[in-house]
Amino acid sequence: MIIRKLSGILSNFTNLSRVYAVMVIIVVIAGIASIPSLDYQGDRLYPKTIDRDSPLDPYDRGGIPFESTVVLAEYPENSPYLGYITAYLTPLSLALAAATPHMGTTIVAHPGGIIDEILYATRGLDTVVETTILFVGFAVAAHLFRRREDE
Amino acid sequence: MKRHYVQLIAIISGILLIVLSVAGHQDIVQVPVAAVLSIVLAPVFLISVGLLFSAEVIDGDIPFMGY
Amino acid sequence: MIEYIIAAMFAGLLLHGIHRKVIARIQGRPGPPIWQEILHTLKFLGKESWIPKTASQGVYVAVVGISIAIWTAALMLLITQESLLLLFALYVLHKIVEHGIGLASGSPYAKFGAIRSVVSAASELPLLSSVALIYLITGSLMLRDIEAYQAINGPLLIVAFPAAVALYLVILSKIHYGPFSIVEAKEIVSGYWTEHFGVWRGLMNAAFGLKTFVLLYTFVVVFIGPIGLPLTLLAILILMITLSFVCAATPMLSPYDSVTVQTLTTGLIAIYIIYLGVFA
Amino acid sequence: MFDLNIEGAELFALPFGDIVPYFSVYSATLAAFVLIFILIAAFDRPERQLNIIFGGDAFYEKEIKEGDTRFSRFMAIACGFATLGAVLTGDIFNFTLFAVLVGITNIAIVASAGNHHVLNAAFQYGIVAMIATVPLFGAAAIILATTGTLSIWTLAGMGAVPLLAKAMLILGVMGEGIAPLYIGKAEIIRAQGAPFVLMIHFSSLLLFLRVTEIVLVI
Repeated sequence: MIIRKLSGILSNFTNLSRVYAVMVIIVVIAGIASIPSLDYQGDRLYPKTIDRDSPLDPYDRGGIPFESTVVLAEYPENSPYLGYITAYLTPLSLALAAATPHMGTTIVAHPGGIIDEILYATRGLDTVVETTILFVGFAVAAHLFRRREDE
Repeated sequence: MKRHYVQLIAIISGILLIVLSVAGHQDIVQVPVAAVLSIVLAPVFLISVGLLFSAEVIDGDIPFMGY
Repeated sequence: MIEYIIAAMFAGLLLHGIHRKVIARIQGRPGPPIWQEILHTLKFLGKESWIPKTASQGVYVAVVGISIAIWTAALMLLITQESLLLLFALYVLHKIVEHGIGLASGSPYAKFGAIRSVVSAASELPLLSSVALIYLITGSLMLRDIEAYQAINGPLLIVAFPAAVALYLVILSKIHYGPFSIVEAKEIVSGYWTEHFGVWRGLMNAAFGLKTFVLLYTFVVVFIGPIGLPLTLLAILILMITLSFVCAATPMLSPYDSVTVQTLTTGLIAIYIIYLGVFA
Repeated sequence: MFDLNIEGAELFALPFGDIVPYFSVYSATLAAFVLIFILIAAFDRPERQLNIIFGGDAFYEKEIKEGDTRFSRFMAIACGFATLGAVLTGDIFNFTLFAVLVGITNIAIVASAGNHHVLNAAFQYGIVAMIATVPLFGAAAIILATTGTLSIWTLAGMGAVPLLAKAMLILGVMGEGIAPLYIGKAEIIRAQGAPFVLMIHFSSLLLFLRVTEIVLVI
């Protein structure tokens, strides 16, 4: 009987990932068939133009340092300092940026460089959760390692 | 747990439940508010009444741990 | 409010009693009197009670309170005519009560009941598809809107027949002695509530009576519509008797088969919903 | 404020930049339950599991190491807070992150179990949870690409989200919580320590309830 057979497969947990993979494959195949009906809406959230000549190359969102710049957010009323953080450079990083066009990442990474506003200011909760996931991962690994030492 | 303590909880939550019910019907308290409060109070009331019932058997304190 | 809670509890326990009586009559036994479950509950309330030493005290007591709170909340939802989705959520949270009862005591029998209850986690899925279908048809999940819809367009039972079947299956899987009640099968003593005795058992009994009443009431309100209290109660009684017939006539399925049956039903209804959403 | 006829009235919203967690009647009820269970996991002592030796009338009590309990308790509380976040958040990407956090803490709860069978099941579960991140984040990406936003507030009632994204979101949560793929979870629950292993199933059910709401709303 088909029910008996199905429950036989489902009741063995070594088949778990296989069963799940089959479900993912079904959805993905159906999804690929439906892709032509989807249209891309890139204009709403966090648009970005990349200026390849800027010394802050991939991170440059434009704007004048110590002034503000135009950054789009879903709820601008919740982020009153929108645009100020991205345009923030200390005098040292300003000098670095003016001196060389090859230090983009370095300038961004050092204190007083650009903070990616979209990630840290308007979507701060995301970064908190992401780091928490990492920490939990480390905690589990550490616990398992120490447990082996105990025995 | 002392018996008069349970008795007190039962009486207070019982009275509160009845008051809430009356107030809900008379529109003194809004019905959703009365409903939420009764949801919180109902288990307290029922468990304490149940414990009182069972305390009759062994009169005195209500034992909470055993074997 | 409290008067509704108490009345619904007694009504539900009476329904349990009728359930047992009908099953017994179908199987050619005299059966217990229909108020047996009420007497049962009152008797349990008067028994000496404590908490087993191996138990996790907090969970052991809290699940009793939570099960009462969940079904009181469900009753209140019906009274205030709130969202059907929330009722679905409470129903799913009832699963937690089952696990909680089973896992709290440390007894292997109760633990088996709890594991079976996890295994049958799929039994909520038909309810999910039923809720989705109702939303697709009425465009709202608030009970008041569903009633208004039925006042204009007639009972949902006809339009949303698969949803009704799904909810019927859900109620069937929660009723005692049914084909899907693997969590309290007799080979694991009393299943998940083996170790809850005395007051705890009595109160769980009362909460489950409330649960039966609320589920049946929901079925009538959602699929037949507002027909007045006496007729609603009659409909509930008829529904309960049909359930008893099913329970009396079917054997209990083996745990995994019962889950497969429920999952397949859900799958069929989901396909119907997708068909309805895409092509109609 | 969005007032859809799905989950009851809006009660309260908490603006965190672009992520706006909100309490409706529905999510507030779920959040209250999560809080109760976090309290239970934080303060309750674990059960002491009894093993019966079948064929005789002997039974023995399994011993629990203090250190293992501490780790499980910590992870159960973390799992509770992750669930709370997933229940309350008003942003799809944020929700997927919380779902992943729930998945990883679930494995962490049973990581200290000594039973081979339980650990094998947890291993399988971990693999599925890893695969599940693909449809989960894929759904968020598709939603952002096709609608230009991730906020549930903006998406609510628009009906702009394609069916594919919804299906992938449900599939992803199914993988993280293993809600209907019952067997993995059931074997994991054989591990001892009532309030902690209870949290595993609790979190996955709540994730499932929440994703139901999201899929109906957007």
